[in-house]
Amino acid sequence: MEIVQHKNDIWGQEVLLGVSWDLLWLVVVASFAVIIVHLLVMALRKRAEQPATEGTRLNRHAKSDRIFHWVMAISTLVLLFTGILPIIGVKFGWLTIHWISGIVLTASVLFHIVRALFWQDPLSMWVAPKDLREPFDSSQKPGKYSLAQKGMHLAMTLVVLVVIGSGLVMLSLIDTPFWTRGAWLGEGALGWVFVLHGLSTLALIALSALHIYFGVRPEKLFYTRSMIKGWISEPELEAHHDPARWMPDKIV
Amino acid sequence: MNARLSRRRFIKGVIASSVAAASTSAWYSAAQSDRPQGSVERLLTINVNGKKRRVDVLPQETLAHTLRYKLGLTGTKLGCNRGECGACTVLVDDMTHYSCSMLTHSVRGREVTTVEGVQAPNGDLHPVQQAFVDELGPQCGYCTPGQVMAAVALLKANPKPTRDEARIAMSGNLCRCGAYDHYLHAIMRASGQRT
Amino acid sequence: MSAHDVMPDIELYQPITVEDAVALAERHGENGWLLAGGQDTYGWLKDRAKHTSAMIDLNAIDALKGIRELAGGIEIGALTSLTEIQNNSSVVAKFGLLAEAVAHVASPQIRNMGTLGGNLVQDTRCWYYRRGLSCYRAGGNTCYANTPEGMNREHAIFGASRCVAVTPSDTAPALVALEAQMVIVGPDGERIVAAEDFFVGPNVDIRSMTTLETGEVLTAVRIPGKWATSEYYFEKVADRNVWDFALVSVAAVMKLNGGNITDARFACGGVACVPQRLPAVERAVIGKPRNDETGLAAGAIASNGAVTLNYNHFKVPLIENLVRRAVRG
Amino acid sequence: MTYRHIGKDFTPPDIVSKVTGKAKYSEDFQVDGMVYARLLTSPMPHGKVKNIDLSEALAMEGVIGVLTADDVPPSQAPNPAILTNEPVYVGDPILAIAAVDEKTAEDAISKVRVELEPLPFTTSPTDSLRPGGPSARTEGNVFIQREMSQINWSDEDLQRFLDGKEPTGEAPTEWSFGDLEAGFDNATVVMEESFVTTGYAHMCMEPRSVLSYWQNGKCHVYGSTQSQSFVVPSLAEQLGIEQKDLVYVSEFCGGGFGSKIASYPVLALPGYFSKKLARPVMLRITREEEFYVGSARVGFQGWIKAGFKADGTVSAVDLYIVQDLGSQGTGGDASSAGGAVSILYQPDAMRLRAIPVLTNTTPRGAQRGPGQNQIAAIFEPMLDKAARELGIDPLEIRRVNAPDSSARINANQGPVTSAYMVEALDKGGELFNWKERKKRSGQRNGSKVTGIGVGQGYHSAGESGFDGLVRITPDGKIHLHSGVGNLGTYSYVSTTRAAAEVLNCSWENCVVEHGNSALHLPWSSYQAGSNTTFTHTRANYMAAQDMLTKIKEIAAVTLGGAADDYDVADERVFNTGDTTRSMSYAEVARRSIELGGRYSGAEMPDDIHQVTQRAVQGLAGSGLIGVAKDVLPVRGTVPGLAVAFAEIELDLETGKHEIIDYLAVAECGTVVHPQGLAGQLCGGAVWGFGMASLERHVYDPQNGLPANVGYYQCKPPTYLDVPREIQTAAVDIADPDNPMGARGIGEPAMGCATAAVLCALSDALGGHIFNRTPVTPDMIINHLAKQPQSYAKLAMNTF
Repeated sequence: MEIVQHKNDIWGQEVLLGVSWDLLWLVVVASFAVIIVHLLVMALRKRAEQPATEGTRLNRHAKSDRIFHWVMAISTLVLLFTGILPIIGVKFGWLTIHWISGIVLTASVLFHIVRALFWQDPLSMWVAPKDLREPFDSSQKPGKYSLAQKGMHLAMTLVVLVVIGSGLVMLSLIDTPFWTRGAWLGEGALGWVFVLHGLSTLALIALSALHIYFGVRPEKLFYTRSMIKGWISEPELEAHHDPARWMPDKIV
Repeated sequence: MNARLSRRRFIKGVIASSVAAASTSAWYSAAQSDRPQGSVERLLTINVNGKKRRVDVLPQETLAHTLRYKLGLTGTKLGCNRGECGACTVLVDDMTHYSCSMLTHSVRGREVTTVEGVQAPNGDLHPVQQAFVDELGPQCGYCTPGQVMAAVALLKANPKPTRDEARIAMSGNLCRCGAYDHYLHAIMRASGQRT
Repeated sequence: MSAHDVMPDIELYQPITVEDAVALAERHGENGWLLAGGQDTYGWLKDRAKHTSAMIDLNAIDALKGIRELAGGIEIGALTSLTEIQNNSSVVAKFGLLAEAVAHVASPQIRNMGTLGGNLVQDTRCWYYRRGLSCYRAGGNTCYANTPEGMNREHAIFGASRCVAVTPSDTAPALVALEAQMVIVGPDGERIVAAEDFFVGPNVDIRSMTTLETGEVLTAVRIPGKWATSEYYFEKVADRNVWDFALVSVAAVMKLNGGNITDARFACGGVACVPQRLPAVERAVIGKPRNDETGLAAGAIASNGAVTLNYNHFKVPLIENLVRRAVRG
Repeated sequence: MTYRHIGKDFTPPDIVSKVTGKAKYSEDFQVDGMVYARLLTSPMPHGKVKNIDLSEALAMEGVIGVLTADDVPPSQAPNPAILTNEPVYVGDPILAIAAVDEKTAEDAISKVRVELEPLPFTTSPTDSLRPGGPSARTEGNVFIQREMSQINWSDEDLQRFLDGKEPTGEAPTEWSFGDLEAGFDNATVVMEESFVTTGYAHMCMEPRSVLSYWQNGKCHVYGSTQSQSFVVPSLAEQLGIEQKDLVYVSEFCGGGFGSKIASYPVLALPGYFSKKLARPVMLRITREEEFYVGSARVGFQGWIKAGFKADGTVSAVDLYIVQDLGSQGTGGDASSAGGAVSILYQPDAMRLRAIPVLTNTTPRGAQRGPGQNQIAAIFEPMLDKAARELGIDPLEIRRVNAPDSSARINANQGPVTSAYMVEALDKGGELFNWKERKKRSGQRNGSKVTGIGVGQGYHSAGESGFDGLVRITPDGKIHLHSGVGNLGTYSYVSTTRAAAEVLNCSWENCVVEHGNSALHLPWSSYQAGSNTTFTHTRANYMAAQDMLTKIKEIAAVTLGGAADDYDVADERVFNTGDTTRSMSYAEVARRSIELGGRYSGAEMPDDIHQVTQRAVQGLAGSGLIGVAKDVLPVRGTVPGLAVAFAEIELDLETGKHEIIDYLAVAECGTVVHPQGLAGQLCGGAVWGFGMASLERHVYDPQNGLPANVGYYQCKPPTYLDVPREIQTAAVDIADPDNPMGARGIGEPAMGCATAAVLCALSDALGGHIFNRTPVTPDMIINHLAKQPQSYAKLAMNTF
């Protein structure tokens, strides 16, 4: 299976065209495989008791963060669907929705970066060396974010930055109401941009699939609730986090 | 292959026993892979200038090719091989066609007439040809066979065309020398409207 | 990029029924190529700018040929030659717009060989695309025509989306104006699509100019009686009067009552990837007399929304003038 | 003077084969063992071949061999190479592959991997002239005095030129006469205009396919050229062989128009290939390849300043031309343009400056009226603009400037053999009913407006010093050996009628030998430059005079008396005092073989060309030989002149025009072949219409790709783009320097048409001139909509 596709440039010389979309099926299959394996493993394991949702409600995600998360999530999903559906043969006027969603995502990500860096605690999301012991040491509980969450965030960050970066280059090469398309990029470089956009898209598909899967798993559903409603219960905190490392405010 | 698709249903007409025919020619030679199931038979009988001719024809072969390189009828010229000049014009069932832009396999059962086929059996020029001579129609002559064929078709369909009708009927034939006027004079002459 | 001129090896199938054609088309999928009059096909294949391993020649299917009367309207088999349409008394009497549009196609020989279906589904004439370059429409990732110094006199002023190619068909605008319906047969049976929806722009599908899917055959065009014997106007402006594609063409039908236009449909060729409907013009002329004054007013709004490229801004006054003439009659 | 053959129509011997399809053009020949070659052409406008990987291609079944640039002699820039490792335009041939059939050859071509390193390129002369601008060839960007060199202007020079101000940039070609300053001082009206003419492709109907094979040490070439004998030396040189070892057949030529005058690179390619493979090689040229290798007109970007006195006479012309030579060209067009201006308008003073610049576009060469017709398209509408300002009728301003037999031409202000332009203008004015028609100028009919135009064309139309060869065989047949090519004008035969005239013989008894060097053909001029009619009526006249003298001598020797006592009639020579003492031509031929020496061709004059010498050697002993070099005097330039009148209707809403009426009047001395002349006037007109408003040469400047490689994009005129009927006439006054009174006409017949249509368009637009060719509907629409034009200032590369 090819990873990239080639084409002839205007002078018949071979240049990169983009990723091979055969990879799309590979990614879909691989993501499902991971999920199925995980499902099987979890089904075989003894089901841990779910902590109670009653009790004091503790604030996990501020309203503004939740809004940003869902704006990013929706725009990413819209981007994925508008980007992928035409490739698999569903024809509709996707491009305008795609680039507008792209701008929304870009703006949200920029806002999130600035906010997280200057107004929030960026280290709470940073993978520290000691976090790596987490999966092997059941006594060690994470602070606000588990290693899995931090890892997912880090991977998402990288992939989204690449997809946004390459997407912005591509955006400059199409007509919008705000500018007419540029022609500043050679065909060889353009191929690389398409490859990056394609690869990051594929990674994003995989990450999104896993993210959604874990978001709806019974034992993690409370995180999803917290991303919707903002709170977790005190028992949930105690079961999954180390209050010494992260003690959220109570909701009054 | 779909069971419904028997070859008999595909192909109109009957294909007779195989007879080897000269099959090497300019653009394509005979050594081709065998016909896949359902595809057309290579050996074809076509009716050219009133004669039945058996030829080995590749699926993608154009009529101009068959005429020029397999039947030796080089009066049919290739000016562009893209249907943009008319030098290859022949008649198929009395209608003008660009022989460069049709498959030989599409003339099965139809009558093809080329410039070699319009003279009288005794060798007399066709009235159109004679008029082309009398009016000094051709200059370089390369487009002439196509022009002759378009004019012959026109006069068959419309024995007394007006000059405007003739212009339109002839308009699918380019002449780079710009002999249009002389060709039109000739059509008027051949139709008895000019002396 | 040498100047190829000889078709490579291709298999040829000559089915005699639509079902067989559809089955073959489905079987060969992307590698199959439906062949009607071939006047667009052979150039692509000789240039080796497009490839196919199997040509499915539809010319032996009698069911695809001929012109039939429908209640008030007509049905034209997709494989009917343009010449036959041009000379058909029913078409001339009822749908003069189509007869006139057909008469402006290419050259007499091409009209003898070319079919209505082929004229409708022919590919665009963007010269970059025709050179076999890997542009968006050919599956690439760029457009060579819409570049700072691209030579794009013949390209779109409406509806461009990355690709700026225009429809080359003369009959398509006429059929859109006449509210024709396209009969399409595919592996899943028949579907009927309005002419207007049959053509798609690059925003929806940058690779194909129609909604035809692999394995589907356009079998017929039905023209309803709605616009039969209506007043009409067709004009094609091209550099040459033979063998040329419209810089801009206009196809219009109008119904008049007591000197006023009561209903109208306008479609233009050469300005967008699809035949460009002009709804604002249609609204503007309804209720007005068919004269130059109405034409001038309608023409003035015909170019609303046009986005021009380096070399094609002449199409703006040209479409305005043609709409004015169409209304004026 | 009344003639027996001159001025009469006849049936050319080849025409029946043209209407029956029996005429064999180069690609119609087939020989045993023939293999088929196809070209691999450059995908980029300028590059260097770094590596060619043929392994996959040569391994294919049916592939016979390959010919690369290393197998053929290199060319001297900027001459095009047969094959090259440094392609200089998209389409430049890099290599050829031969196979058992074309499909296999093409399949193999697509398997060849050519690694090319891109080099700087340009599609615009002014782009190349800017400081640091790209050069089309590594050897330089201009071709001056047969050498490549480099010229770049300063930014200021370039800007002045682009702004339409008097150019200051270096222009290596310069000539002048008269006092330019005084000329402009004397002018009532001074016009200053920038202009552009597009150089577009010849696109002859017959692509230049070639067949070659070697037999008994001789190379046989079946090609397509305008000339026949004239091709032999250049082709032999290209093939690196002696002329005697070349058999060249070009019995028919499917159009040349200047692009097939002498040998050209692909004509020699199959010769080399066939030698390498030891098999006959057919190289079929496709339409797209014909666009590439088939030549195009030289394009002009220029500036012109002209002064007109109150009566309309031209007092001074200052002409400056940047020439687009494409990737190859000689650049004679500019000087020819200057020459045309100098004769047609007889200015008191004139200066021409020019610079020939190479671009990475198709090679350029002569095209019907090279230079003269470009400038006709520019100067004539400008003349109308001046006439408008001066309040003079367009026909009148041409009359007051019109050249007569005392006219002067070119930088040296040399004489002409004769000229009757006033007579041509008056004849045309009368036939066209100019005065009445002119009243319709500007008349509106709905959205259409009428325009009336008159245009003039000029080309030098005659050479001298070539050979004639006639022969009478013992069967009484008069063989007229014509080394003239069969390019569609029928001049190969019509000029031989001068010999039939001298020999006072019936046409039915004449046999024209032509089209194959093996038929013993004399040395001929090139069949171009409208020169054949003048040149070869002279040469044939001379050969026939030689023969006539010999006939009389033989009669005197045989029947007694002096040669002067004899005359000829009805293919007999007879004693004028005693008509019973006579011999038939057949008897004379038999007697000549007995007599031998110069009668039978055993001896021949010293001054004839080696091609003719070989022809005579080949014919020696077969009959009576008449052979001579044309040494008749020529007192000056031989002018071919033409005037055209056009009435058009321009649709102001679509920008399209229709030519309602068109009349061309030839001023070419005595009419030799009326139908042939009408053919040239009509054909020239069609070319003129194409140049005026249709034909184009479009390149994407960003990547050097041509947009119009086929007919539908090149847009030559069709039946429906020309008037319903064309009228022709001729002044028909004999030129004193031709024994038949004839001069040539082919090229002026085009220039006058271009000019007439452009003048009519300008007239319809109330005097607006575009100063460019072609003028297309989009330009007219933009002008009428008061929109800017889409092309940049002086941009040549437009649609």
